[in-house]
Amino acid sequence: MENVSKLLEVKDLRVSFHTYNGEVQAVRGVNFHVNKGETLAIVGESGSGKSVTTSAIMGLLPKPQAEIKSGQILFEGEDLVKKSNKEMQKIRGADISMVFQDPMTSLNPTMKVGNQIMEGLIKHQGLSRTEARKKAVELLDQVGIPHPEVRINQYPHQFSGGMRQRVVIAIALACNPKLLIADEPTTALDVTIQAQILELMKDIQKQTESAIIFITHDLGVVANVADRVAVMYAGKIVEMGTVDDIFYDPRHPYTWGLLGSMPTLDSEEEELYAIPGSPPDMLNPPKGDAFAPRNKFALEIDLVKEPPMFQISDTHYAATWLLHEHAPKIEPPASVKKRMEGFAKTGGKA
Amino acid sequence: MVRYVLRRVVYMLITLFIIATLSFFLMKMLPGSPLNAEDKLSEEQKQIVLEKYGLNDPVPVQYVNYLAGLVKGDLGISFAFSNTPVTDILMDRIGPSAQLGAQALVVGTILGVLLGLIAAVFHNGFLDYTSTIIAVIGTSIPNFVFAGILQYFFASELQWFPVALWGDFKHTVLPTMALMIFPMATAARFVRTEMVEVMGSNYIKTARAKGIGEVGIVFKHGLRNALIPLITVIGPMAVSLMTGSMVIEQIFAIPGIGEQFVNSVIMNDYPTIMGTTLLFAALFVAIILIIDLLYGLIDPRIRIGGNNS
Amino acid sequence: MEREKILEVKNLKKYFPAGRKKIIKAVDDVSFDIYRGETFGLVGESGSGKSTTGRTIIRLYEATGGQVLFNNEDVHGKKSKEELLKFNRKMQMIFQDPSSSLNPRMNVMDIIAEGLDVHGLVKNEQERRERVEELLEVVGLNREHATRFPHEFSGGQRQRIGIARALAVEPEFIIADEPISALDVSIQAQVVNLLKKLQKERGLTYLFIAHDLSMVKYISDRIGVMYLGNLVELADSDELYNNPVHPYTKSLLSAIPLPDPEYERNRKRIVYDPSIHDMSEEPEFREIRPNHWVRCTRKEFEQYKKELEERE
Amino acid sequence: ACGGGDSEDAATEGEGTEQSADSADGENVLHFINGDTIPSMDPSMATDEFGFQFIGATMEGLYRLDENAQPVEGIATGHKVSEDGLTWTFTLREDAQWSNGDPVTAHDFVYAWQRAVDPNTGSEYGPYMMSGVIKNAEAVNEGEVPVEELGVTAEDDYTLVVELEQPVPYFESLTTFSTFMPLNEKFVEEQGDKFATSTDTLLFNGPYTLENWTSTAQEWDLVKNENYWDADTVQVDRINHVVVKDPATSVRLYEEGSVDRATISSDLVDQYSTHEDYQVVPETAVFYIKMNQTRNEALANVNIRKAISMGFNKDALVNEILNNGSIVANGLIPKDFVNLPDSEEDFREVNGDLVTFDLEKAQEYWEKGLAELGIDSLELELLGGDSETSKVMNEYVANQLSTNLPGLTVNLKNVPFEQRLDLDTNMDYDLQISGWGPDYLDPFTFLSLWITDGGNNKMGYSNEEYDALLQEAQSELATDNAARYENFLEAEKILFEDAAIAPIYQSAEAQLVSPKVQGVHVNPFGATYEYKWASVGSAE
Amino acid sequence: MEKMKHSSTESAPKELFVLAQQKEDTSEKISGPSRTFFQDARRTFFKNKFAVLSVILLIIIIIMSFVGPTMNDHGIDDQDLARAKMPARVPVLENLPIPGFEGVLRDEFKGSNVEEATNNAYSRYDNQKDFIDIEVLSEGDGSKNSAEVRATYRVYEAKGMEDEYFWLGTDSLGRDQWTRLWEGTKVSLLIAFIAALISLVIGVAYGGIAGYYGGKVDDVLMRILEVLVGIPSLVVILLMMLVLDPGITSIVIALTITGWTGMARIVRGEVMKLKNQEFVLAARTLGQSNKRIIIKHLLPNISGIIIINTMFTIPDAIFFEAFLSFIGLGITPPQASLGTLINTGFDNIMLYPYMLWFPAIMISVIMIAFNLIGDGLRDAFDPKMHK
Ligand SMILES: Nc1ncnc2c1ncn2[C@@H]1O[C@H](COP(=O)(O)OP(=O)(O)OP(=O)(O)O)[C@@H](O)[C@H]1O
Ligand SMILES: Nc1ncnc2c1ncn2[C@@H]1O[C@H](COP(=O)(O)OP(=O)(O)OP(=O)(O)O)[C@@H](O)[C@H]1O
Ligand SMILES: [Mg+2]
Ligand SMILES: [Mg+2]
Repeated sequence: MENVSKLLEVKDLRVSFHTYNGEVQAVRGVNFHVNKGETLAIVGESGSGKSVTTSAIMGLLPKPQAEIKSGQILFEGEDLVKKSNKEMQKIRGADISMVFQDPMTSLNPTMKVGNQIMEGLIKHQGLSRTEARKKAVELLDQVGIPHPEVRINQYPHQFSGGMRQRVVIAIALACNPKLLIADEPTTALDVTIQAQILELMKDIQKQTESAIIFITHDLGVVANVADRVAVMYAGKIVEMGTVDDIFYDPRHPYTWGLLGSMPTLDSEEEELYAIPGSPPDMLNPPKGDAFAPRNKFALEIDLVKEPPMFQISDTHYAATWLLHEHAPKIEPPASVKKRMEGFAKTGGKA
Repeated sequence: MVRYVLRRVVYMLITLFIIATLSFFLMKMLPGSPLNAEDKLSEEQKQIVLEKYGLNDPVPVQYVNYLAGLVKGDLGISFAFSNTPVTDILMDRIGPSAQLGAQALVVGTILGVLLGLIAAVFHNGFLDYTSTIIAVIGTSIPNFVFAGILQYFFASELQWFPVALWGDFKHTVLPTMALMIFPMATAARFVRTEMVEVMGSNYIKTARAKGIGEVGIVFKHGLRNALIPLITVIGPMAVSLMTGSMVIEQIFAIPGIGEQFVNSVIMNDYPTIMGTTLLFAALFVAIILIIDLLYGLIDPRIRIGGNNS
Repeated sequence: MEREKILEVKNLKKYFPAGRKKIIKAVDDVSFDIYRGETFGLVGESGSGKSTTGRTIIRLYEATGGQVLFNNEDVHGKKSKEELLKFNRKMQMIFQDPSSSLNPRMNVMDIIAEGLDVHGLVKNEQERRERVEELLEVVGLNREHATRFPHEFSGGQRQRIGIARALAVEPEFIIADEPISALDVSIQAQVVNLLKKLQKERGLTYLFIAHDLSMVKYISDRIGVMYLGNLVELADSDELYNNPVHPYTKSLLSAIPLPDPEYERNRKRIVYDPSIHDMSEEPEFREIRPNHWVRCTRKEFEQYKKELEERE
Repeated sequence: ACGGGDSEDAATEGEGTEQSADSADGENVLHFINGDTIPSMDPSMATDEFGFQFIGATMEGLYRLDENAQPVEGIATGHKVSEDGLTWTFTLREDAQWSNGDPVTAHDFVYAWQRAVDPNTGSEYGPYMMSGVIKNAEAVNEGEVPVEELGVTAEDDYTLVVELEQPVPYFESLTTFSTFMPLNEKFVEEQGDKFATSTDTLLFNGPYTLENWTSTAQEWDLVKNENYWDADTVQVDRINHVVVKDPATSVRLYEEGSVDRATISSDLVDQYSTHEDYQVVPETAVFYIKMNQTRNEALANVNIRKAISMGFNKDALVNEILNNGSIVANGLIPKDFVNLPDSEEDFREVNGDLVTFDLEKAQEYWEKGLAELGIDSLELELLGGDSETSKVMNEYVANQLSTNLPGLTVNLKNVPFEQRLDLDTNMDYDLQISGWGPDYLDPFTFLSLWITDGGNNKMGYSNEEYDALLQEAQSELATDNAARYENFLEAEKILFEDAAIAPIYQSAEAQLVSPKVQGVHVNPFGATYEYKWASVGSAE
Repeated sequence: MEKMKHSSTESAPKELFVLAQQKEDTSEKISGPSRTFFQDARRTFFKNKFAVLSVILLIIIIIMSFVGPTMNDHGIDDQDLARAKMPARVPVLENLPIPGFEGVLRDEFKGSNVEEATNNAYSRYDNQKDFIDIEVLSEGDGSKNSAEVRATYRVYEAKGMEDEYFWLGTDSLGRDQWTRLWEGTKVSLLIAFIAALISLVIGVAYGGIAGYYGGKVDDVLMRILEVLVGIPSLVVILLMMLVLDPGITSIVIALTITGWTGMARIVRGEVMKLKNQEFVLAARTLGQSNKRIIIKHLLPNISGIIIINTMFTIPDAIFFEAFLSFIGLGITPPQASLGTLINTGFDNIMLYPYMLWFPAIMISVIMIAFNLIGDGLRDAFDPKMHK
């Protein structure tokens, strides 16, 4: 484990937004790392701070409102938080690149697709226009767009949603980044097209060996792409582990909720396990465990004190008092248990 | 594309035809005739004059004659300028107005776009407020006030430019400046609003994620998208600029059509009023067509004709 | 036992004009029945005509062709105001987008009570308030919420307000057009549970439109698969999942990622290639097994049948 | 000419300093401003100040007015009048040429005058100037006799015989007027409808030719006509004109040195009255209030009319509002216009002030009038022009009348000139501020306005005695000028005894004129300025 | 499941490790007071300092347009040529070193020497030597215009009106400009408000119908609109002004005839956008009538845009009225409007610039205020701006 080098390490990142109503604590102390060549999925419901975390990594937090309160973002050992915008421009698109959620609006509608791909190449790799053009054609070909020589001269609106997302990926891949951040790259897409894009990303990862941070709230997608998973809730990571850890041995009640609310194809139970209520207001995050008000299994201590990260195994951590030695033994809900049984059957992580 | 333009042209002609018809009957309802000081003419003379202008025919016949003339580019003869075809008057007068209008439009828009860009890029900063204030003042203060001030300072006091009259390029500077204020202010406001919006859009985020510098983002990615809505307002503005501002033309003694038009109205010179109306309307529909074509040029999403998608 | 048909869709067609001389056949000759008390799921990729089908059924669109019989009465065709109102009460709709399906300028009370007002179901202000509060509780919200405005609610809560609005007029049949696809995973379950509960308590019938197949399977009794305006396969949900016949259905099923890493590691995606179909013959909807229908040509029919038998 | 209702035009012509560029060519050039375009250069059709001005500068009739408004020889070298005063025989010079080289002959006059009264021409001024003057003019115009019957014939190429309807003592001055200019028949017929619409469709026989002109032109030149018989006298090579309507702009152009003459609008007089180039040019137009006796019966009451005509302060108006050298008018015939034939005394001086501002008397008459009408309040509409100065004046007059005459409310209605003419023609007004400039050198040009049912009366004024006096002056007394003038003096008195109109002021124009402009004189009628004898002086 | 040792060093009291009491579910609670969209809009608007200032300014101007004329005893048409063209004079202010309100006329005069320049000044100011203060600016060398003096003419004293105060001076007929300015402001605002209001009603109805019914109805209505828009509005307005008798009514009519088209287009566009929103579809499935859908669902949602647009039509109308007055087709004297005041001021700009400046400043302030309010409202009605 130690010999796997950490490409990116985020340490105690806190990000706040200053709004009219007060300070929105969007990210409240996030720690994680990404290894070379692996895929880390970040899941969590809307507003949990996934996008803000990645924007912070990219150095693209909206200027006057957002503030990095504390923390380090170490990329290959260098702290990105300390870098100037000029320095970040050199890293963005070259070492770290990003794919956004909505392929319909992520491309400049008035610029030819080819130019949008070439831009980064010319900027970061100093290619001439003709060279960049050649490379762009290759890239389009690589992401599976037929007739790339023709397509390169077309505008985004002439592409379907799936193809546009491929173009966005091509742009992100143009300079062989070491880290690719994909913020819900398939949420806006159809299942069939989603499957294609996921396959594409996995293929490309195999070829380029870049690391990927993949943000989604679709657990199916997580199961498909991730090596490791971080579960976020209310600006914090509440559980982190390998994909098997999370799916077959979840420890945090929130993770239980996420898993339990998704029916499997063979699940026949009458009622899904739904997390009641709605996420907390990040303007005044609750005292103690932010999830406690929605948690069936909340302990009294959850209401007064935030749980620390408990380590479960080398790869598996969770922040819930249920893991404390004094905590009562709690059975996860039935639907989750069923999954864990399945896990036991297949042999699990051992 | 060609088909589309053709279709639009046909459409334009229909619109013009309706406008011609409307204005024809409107004019018929209004008082006034080529006989000024009627009482000094004998009955017979009146008949002769009316005959000359074809006003003795029944209205439907006049209408048909008018349309027939229109087709031939004949807009009739002015009541006020004896024996002068309206077409000649218009041809004579449209030139200076169009030149000034075009200059003001081009210069004003370019300056306005720059102003708007500066405001958007330094959103909520000092430069933003400054350029917003310039824009608000520009749209708020009547242009004849500007004209008077410009004439006073730059011509009478500093003597950099001629006071008035129509001659070489120097003569066009002050009126252009006076006319320019409004398009400039309008463009600045539009570009600012749009640009702020565009700068928050996803494709700008994508461009930033590519590592493109701010200058490239603003000019290569932002500007073009921010210009699209501006085109819509520029159309009607172009028409009102090109058709001349009566006030500016009067102050700078420019032989333009705006001044001519107000005069024709005051003198009840119906053939000229109608001719001018039609000219303005034609200009309007033509500019709208050009704007639509321009849209297609600037915004590739808008496919001219909309057939092939 | 012969179940009672609440809705019969017969050869429904809906074409939209698209530019000059071109039309989009959003729904092209679709037929199916929905039985009282069941949930009928409709899946298919984006643009396959699911919403259009739903909206044509409830008469938001005039049908281009075909018939929709609701309780054996033709929904389309000339109707008096009263008849229309009666029909509007019986059939209701829940919409996809929680942010645009509630009028942002009306408070929850007025939104939910709109149906009550239109149909004159309450006599006075007090009764109106009571009904609304009752409905709020039915969908798991508080009475105090009645005076709030939509933007103050989360997506799931808004969706429940939408459900309360539909329930207000006591319909028999509800078309739910992707009621959960815009919601967060954790919230989806709330809404689905609520819909199930209501169905049980009130004997509702649902037409449930979605492209999240796992959820559709969970909630539906029978499922229809749409492709480019056509219904290509229709069967009981288990049957459809276990024994998909049409290549498109297979492809669709193979594309759904499931929250199971092990399964995902072994999943093979099947790509649908429409050109495999023999275009010389107009395909028809045929019953390949009892209550399992596929759109196919005669030749394909034989072939599918063989496949099915082999799988047994 | 027909006087505008607008007391002042925004700007008229001005002379100015010679441009250095022009002097370099050794050319004598002047730059003037014109208040508007020239609507018509057709002598038969022209009806306005600018038409008359440029026809006057480019054409020559039988006579031309000199510095003292006395006719001097033009195309005619002299004339004889028959005993009865009815036949005038003019001898024409033989060296006069059209600008295309054709000689100017008596036929040209015959053609032009016939054309002016020919109903087919549709001329307004032709019949107005010639009816009752030249034999058969009226009949020809009414289409009763062919044009050939008009009392003008060419005895030979250089002898023109004119038969008059009745003796016309001022006929000589009439011949200087635009309508009486000759026309080259061949050329005019060739041009057809296009005639006189641009430089190319005009022929000149006067001191200057008009260059670069079209009917809509905003800039044009008067260029010395080398074919003019008296070309040696003409010293200015070119007079450039541009149209400038804004008074402030005109003055700035003058200061800039772009033009050599600029009119000072009333508002600017205060500023420029100390300017060394400041001048006041007296004019002969008179402005007055017409009181329409047909629309509002109150105005048919002479006491009401008297009250109105005495009821506003003209001095203040002239000094404070007009402020440009205009003087108070207390009668109809302007000052310094005509002298009595015998005494050489000014007509105005002789007849004196016929109506002055007198608040007390005005109110007396007013009370009396109201009592007679049996009313205690009255509402009247005042129709006025819409030029800048006249607007202020209208407001002042309306306010004065409303304040000075208790119970009177005057509502203003400012309309453009054309519309005002329409309203005047239809007698659709109560009070109207109007003005009149003379068309020839005789009091009749003013007094004829109020002949019963006269073409310009249009206010329902009628007085038999007045009609008779004028009728007599124009017929029996036509050869006895002194007696005629007695009649005119008498008629004017009657007009004011009846308080038919309320005179306001006699106009003048304040100008800045460059010292370079020499030898330009102002005519009392017809063309405003006479440029034949103009020259370019030194700038200082 | 074995218990893991936790990395935290903090001690956690053991007694707290029991399942918490399941209190009533608070997660569905909405904290904070309920705010409607309009309340949010209002709040956003009131945060905009410029806009709020503009509102206050406008309210003051409106109040003053009623109160102002009564603040002295000069009427709108109280003429007296003896006091024509008096400069502005305000008590207190007259003693302060701020130019403009001292009741004096001041100008620079040139001549070849000081004496000549002084004489020029005297003759310019009616030779009232006793009341003219001369300050020599340059002695001159005898050449033309080399000497320059600044003359200050104490008009009020010269005219024996030491006790009189015309706060904004008088016009060329000796009428109090203060009174006329406020009266003119009132008239201009009135015209603008009425014109904007009528345009609003027609525009909203027309655009609403075209947008909501769409299809053929829309086609026909839009073609009609296109033709109307194709005729330059100036043409229509000028012709209307000729047909109608000049006055407020005709100006309003002329302005509304063309003024509503912009509103109609905007409303149509918005309605088209809204009518396919799901909440409108929902109302239709409930059987709601078209009329009620338009009134209850569409109009409230486009009210923001309507208000904003109206805010921008008001200054346009003021402007157009000024223009009409400028070309002589405006209000009938002795009534005043900002347009007529500016027009007269323009004629006197060289000598009595205050006659132009006061109304010009007034119209500019009003225009700027409306524009800023419009901008403020646009932000206020943009939910993105509701923080
Ligand atoms: N520009 C901003 N101004 C104020 N608050 C913001 C801003 N951007 C994000 N936030 C707040 O930060 C928190 C985290 O937002 P973030 O976008 O990271 O969520 P997310 O996990 O990406 O959700 P989603 O799944 O919806 O994308 C939210 O509470 C959000 O309201
Ligand atoms: N009002 C309309 N006018 C024109 N075309 C329409 C209209 N509504 C739908 N369509 C077209 O009809 C087809 C079917 O659309 P529909 O919305 O029914 O698909 P869907 O299956 O509901 O897709 P999604 O899953 O994206 O909601 C699409 O091609 C769409 O573009
Ligand atoms: Mg996000
Ligand atoms: Mg749909």
